[in-house]
Amino acid sequence: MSTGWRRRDFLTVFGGGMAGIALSPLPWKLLDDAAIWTQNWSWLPRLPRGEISTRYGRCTICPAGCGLRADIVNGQAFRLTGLPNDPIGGGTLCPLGIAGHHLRYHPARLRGPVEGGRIEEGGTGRDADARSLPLDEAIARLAGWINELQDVGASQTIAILDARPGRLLSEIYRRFSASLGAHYIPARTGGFSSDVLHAMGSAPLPTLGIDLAGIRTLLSFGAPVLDDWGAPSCANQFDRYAGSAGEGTTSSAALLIQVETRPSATAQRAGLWLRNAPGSECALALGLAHVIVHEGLYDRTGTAGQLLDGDGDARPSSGDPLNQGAAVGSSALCGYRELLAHYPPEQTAQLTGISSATIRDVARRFATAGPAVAIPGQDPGGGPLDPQAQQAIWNLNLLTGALDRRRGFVSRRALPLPQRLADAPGGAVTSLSHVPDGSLRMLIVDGALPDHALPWELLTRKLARHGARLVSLSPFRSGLARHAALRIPAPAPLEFWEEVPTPWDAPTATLAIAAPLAEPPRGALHPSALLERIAKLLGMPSPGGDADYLMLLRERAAAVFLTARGHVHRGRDGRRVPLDDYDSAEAFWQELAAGGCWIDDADKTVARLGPARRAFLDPSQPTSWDQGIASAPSAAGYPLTLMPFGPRSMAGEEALPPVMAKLYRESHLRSSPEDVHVHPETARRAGVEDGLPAWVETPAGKRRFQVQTDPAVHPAVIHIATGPAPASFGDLPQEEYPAVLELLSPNEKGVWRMTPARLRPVEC
Amino acid sequence: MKLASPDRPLIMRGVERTSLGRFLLWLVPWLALLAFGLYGAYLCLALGLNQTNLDNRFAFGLWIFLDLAVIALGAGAFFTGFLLYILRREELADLINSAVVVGFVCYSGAVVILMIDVGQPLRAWFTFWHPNVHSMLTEVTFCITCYLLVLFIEYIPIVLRNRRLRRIPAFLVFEFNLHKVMVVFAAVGTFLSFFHQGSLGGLYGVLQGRPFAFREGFAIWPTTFFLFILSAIAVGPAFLMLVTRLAEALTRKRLVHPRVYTLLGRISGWLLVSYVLLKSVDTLIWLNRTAPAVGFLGHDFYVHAAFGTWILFAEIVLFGLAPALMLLIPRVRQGRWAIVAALLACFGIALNRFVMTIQTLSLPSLPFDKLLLYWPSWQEMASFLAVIAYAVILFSLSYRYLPLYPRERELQADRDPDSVAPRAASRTTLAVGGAGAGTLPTSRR
Amino acid sequence: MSRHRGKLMFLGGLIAALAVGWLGLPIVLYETIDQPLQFSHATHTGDLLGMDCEACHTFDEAGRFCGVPGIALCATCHEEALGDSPAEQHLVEAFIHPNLEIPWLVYARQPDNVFFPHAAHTVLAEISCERCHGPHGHSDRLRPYQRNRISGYSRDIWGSNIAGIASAPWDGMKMGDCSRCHRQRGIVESCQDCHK
Amino acid sequence: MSRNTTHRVRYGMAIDIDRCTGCGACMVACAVENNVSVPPPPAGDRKGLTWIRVYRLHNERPYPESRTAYLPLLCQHCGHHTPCVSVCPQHATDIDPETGIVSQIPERCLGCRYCMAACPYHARYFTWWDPVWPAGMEEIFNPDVSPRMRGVVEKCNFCHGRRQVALQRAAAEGRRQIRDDEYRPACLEACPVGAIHFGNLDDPKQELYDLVHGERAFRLLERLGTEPKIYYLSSQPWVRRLLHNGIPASRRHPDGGRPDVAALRHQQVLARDPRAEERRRS
Repeated sequence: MSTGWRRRDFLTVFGGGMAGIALSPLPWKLLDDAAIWTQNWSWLPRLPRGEISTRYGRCTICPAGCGLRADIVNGQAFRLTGLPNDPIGGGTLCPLGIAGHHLRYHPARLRGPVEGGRIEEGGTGRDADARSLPLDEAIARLAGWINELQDVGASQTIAILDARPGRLLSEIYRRFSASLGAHYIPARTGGFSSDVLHAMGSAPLPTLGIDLAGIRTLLSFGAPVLDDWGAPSCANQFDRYAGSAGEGTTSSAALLIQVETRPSATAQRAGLWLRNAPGSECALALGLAHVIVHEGLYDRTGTAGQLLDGDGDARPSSGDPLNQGAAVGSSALCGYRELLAHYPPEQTAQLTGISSATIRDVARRFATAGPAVAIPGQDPGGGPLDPQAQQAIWNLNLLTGALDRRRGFVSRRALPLPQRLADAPGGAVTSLSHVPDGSLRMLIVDGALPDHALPWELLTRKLARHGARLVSLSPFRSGLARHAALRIPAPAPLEFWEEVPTPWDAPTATLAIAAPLAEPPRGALHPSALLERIAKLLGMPSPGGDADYLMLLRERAAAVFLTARGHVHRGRDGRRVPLDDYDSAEAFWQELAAGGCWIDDADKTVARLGPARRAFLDPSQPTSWDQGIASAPSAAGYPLTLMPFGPRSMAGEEALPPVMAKLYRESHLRSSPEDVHVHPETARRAGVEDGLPAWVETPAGKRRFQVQTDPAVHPAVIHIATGPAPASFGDLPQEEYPAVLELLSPNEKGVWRMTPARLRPVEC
Repeated sequence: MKLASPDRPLIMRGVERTSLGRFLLWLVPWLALLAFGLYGAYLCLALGLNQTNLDNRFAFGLWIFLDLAVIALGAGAFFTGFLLYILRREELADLINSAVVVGFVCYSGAVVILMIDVGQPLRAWFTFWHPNVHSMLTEVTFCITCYLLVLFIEYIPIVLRNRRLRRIPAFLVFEFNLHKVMVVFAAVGTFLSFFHQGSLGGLYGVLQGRPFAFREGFAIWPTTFFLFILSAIAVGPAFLMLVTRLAEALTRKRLVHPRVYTLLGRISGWLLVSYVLLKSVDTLIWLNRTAPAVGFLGHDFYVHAAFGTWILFAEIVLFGLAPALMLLIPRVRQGRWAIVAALLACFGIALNRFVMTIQTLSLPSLPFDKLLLYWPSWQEMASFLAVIAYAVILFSLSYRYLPLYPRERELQADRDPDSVAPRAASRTTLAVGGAGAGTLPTSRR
Repeated sequence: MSRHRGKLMFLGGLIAALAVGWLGLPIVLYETIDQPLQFSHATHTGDLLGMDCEACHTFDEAGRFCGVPGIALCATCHEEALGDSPAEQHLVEAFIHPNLEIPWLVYARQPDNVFFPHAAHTVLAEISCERCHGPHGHSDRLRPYQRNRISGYSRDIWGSNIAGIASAPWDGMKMGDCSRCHRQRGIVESCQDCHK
Repeated sequence: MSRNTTHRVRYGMAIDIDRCTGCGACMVACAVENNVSVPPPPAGDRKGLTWIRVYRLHNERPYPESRTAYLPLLCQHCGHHTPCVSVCPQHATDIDPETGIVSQIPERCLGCRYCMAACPYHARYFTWWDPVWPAGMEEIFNPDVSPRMRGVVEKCNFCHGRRQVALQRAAAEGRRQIRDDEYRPACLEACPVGAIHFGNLDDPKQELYDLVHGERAFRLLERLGTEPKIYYLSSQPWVRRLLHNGIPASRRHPDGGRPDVAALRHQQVLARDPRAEERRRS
């Protein structure tokens, strides 16, 4: 073209081009692809693809050990559900268990040993301030520290705190500490404190269980019977056997009487809720006993009758296990009668804030509408009841003959030990309160998620003022691990072979095995293996009898198999199979490893509780009984009582699966540890407002909380959940949530249910 | 003689404009606001709507409320077009151009805000691809998009009438041809606008699950459909009056003939009266029949202190009946109080949109729920302020460089005969009249 | 010449654009990736071995189609090389001995939000594999995988023809293709039938 | 269009408020099952993602009259005038004619949230944040539920993924229908007290049928006419009074005794049981 390109030419070509493009698939195809692109953002996670299989196992996040079914994709569990008819879980899991497989991805999860960064040294307890170190080095470090103390003959300044006593691992801890000369301290389990039981009986008690099947009245002093997510608590048993008797529902014959200051879910749903004045459980129990004794409603044919009717002059037959105690009993019995004389219903009503008519009614109902059982509170956040209150509650059971019978407190046989451990049993058990203050220079804290909250002050009291070292075996860097100088993470729940020993309240022995559902991270080490290696380094005998943990578990299963008692709840279908039907220990083990649960036959031997039956005859410290009110150590200027609370296995500062945020942050279903619950009137008087921040001050310190008013809260009390707050899926939040545990000052008996406190508005 | 601004060649011949420096100075704060708002909008787009204080309960907030309000106020554009082109009220040719620009900034601003408001703006066009014809929002989307296109087309000839652009013959031809079909666009625009104003009302009126907003209606349209149309066309002229008055005040010039205001006031007044009447009837039916039928007693909606009956009174009487009556009284209409009346009316329509959007969502629908309140985040407010800034900037630019008020020169000449030669005035008027907003018989000499 | 100049210009633009749209687009839009291993379906399903599709492409106990089998299944026969083909050699050395899964590029892979129950189609509706997958099961070699650079999908989803005009029943696996067949068979449709 | 539907069902639920302990297992099970993300801490309960949310009901009285109950609230799968489905501009939400399940297709959703404004139950949730998961966690996603992106609405779909899997299993066994026990939503499966019942509302053979036709059953905001398919069961008078048909919070205690309230309440009784008037007269 000689003339060259003109503007018109460009336009023409462009026009043709446009027409051509319009006639080609280009615009539509690009539009379609762009549409698809906007529907598949590249940052969306991709779903796993692969074969899906099913495995049965046990949840080991809390000591309950509910049976679970895991749906697996590419070798990883993606869904956990309960096993039908499971004797523990009853067919479902709690929220923690449902999301248990997420714990592996918790932002506070440790993937290997870490040292330093602890709070005492100005650190934050987070990995950022800490130094990770190879596993071998961490083990050598720990062995070195133990060796130092051994060398100066200070082995007794070492202690191991077992978060979940009763496991085979606990046996290993005991044997390890015995050969080292260190303390073995079990954490508290539910029900009556072992200290109390120990104090009441001259000889060691057999293991106690509660048989709730078919009972008609359950008198609970603050036990979370209906709202504890844990299966082994009374909750499931009571619910299953007796049916929930919530108000307004067509209740079954069973009645739950809840004595509790806090408007807990159990209190709100109980057939009868007695809201007692804070700390008046002991007085109430004595007041009820007063009515029962006064009106002669006690069990006249049983022990109480023998003792009370005989006025101490019981005619003991030679075969009666009480024989020995009767002589001592007579004087003490007078003491008990005298004690009760101080608690007529009118007097008790003043102390407890419950009307005398109600006290009479409840006492009569308890004594006559049997089988009836009274159980002590075990709020996992609030800690145990005062020992004397426990004793008074124990006595109620004694009065109505709820001991040593079906539908009451029973003794149960212990789980057999593997042969190699049975030959040389573990060493002594020390209660935390018996460890001298300021004596510990090294505390090794077991890695299991604790069942109950533990105020940090309770431990610091026991630690030496200078140079005390805390070693955490927790798989997480939260909780007590924040104070640890060295953290050697154990595998997280569902990552290792673990056993589910008998729950504290089970009427018979049980055993279940949790098979791992995922591989632990490379840097995690099971405590049994850790102790084994340290023992080797220190030249000590092997605490596990030269067997690894899995082998020990198999041997325990074999030992159970040898008893030839009981039956197995099969995991996959919930059927009951007699133990005799298994032809080998291996077949039995396979069944257990597939979610099975062995349940012992009931122990038909009676009267095994023997010496403990005399407990009420022997009020150990008569002077303090006069009070009947376990008041908070009074302090001027602190008009309110702070009562912490928490759900079991979720009390404390351990890890919750982030998805639990649905229950805390994204709804107000569960109390956040950032909230303080008060009566609207209390809030008004303190000058604080619903939904706004306020200071909670105790003699131990002060922290900021969000006020939540609730007309059901006792006006003299403020409640704060001890529990952990769920983390986010991302990093841990920069600010630590306000842990009420650091505001608590446990008394000399190790009780922290009540702390004097006051509420102050936050100045703008 | 004033110094010629450097941009003098762009400014219409024969009109007086402030110096470029002062003009830029005027723009600076608005540009700053725009930049700030764009940053807020960027945050919302890049980080997501978590930047807002909207939540699951307040799914709609400040943006939707202001969108509805702005679109109602922008109704002046189509309604003026309708009066001028269809009903032949030629006086309105005085401000049809400015009405188009006002409409354009209102609608385009609203659409931009909507694009920030939706969670997946890149998928917004799916409505055209997979429309659910039963949804009021589909109707709104279609109508607003199409009407924005119409406004854009109506805006083009105004832009092309810029002094500089007119020199390009092709543009002149294009503009001329465009103008011949402008009536069609005005008719289409009117139709579309009636529909989407109505659909915006229907948006809430159809919400069966929200007894506070739900209204019975005719055929598929709830009464709010018609009330929204009526209120929008009633207030559109009032808003135009306000904008023009404001422009006159800022430029210290007379831009339209005073009788235009009288006309606007009269239209607005009559429409407002009928709106208030119908709204009252509708409210009575709703309180006594519609709401109780679904289990809610009328005054249950007004038990919360934040939204007591005062809001009903304010909406209907204070900001409805009062301005309507004021505009109906000729003496008031022609005096200074007309501005107050227009302001009240505009505020009234905004309050109505606020009640329909925010109050509806605030009130609990579940029996155990509480009243919830919401306060917009700075990102939300900033994004909206950006739209205000954009509107001011676009209007200012249009005023400076485009013949927004075709009679400006003439009116100026009337007042100040020395400044502009009569010959020039008549020539440009002819030019404007020939290719401008309709034939202007009144301006021909 | 100059009389037709305009028309020619227009035609030139038109043809160029058509070429871009019809021929150029597929080249630019798709990237071609070779399969990690050459596999001959024909060898396995042919006369010599005569294996069924189901021999390797199985359903699990929940009725879920398992897709392309894992390396373990290959290893049941190919623990050591059976023949002397280089592909088999590669299979044994690169995947079976180190026990690595083969990163196959699946031609028919649907996005994550699609739930496609094979069983409903093959068992209940008795549709043959070929209806959707074509004669893939008799192919002698694996053609290269073509990935859409914008959407990230396999080219098979849209179909081999850039205009989306199906040349065979199995050409194209977009939602429209599913729906067309469903409509022909009178299946009532809801989003949730196929979307998860 | 001919409908080759072999099995038309109307899935629904009955939730026993008197049994619910407020443990929250349903909420967690739902989130795990449906790959629901956890928004970062600023989210709170107003920007959360709880396809099923347990609300605490309180009679607002001090001890000893204080009473608490828990109300699990999920998408009510309205069967008539479904408020959300009718307003969605682009069919991103849909009611399945075969099952009555109201679904949400996040890939189609543009995030306009009109459906949320329309829903009187606040059972629809917007993903305000990009879903964040720690590295590797997508390996344990439920493969049967696609994750959602930021900026869309999501909600309960009766664990529809489980139905698909059940149908798939049935298909593999040559069945076109699923048995009643093959498809159960995750919340039901997780409930430790069996408060949640699920099934076909139209099947008189199922336990659910008796429950929803029993004395204790009612629905939330029933008078809105949206025919929700979730029924609630309670015998507790205060719960029934509180929840029964949309008496707003201000009227929780009908102590005020305004005549119009009484009239409305009477109307509501009639609406539920037209023969109540007869019985009262006789």
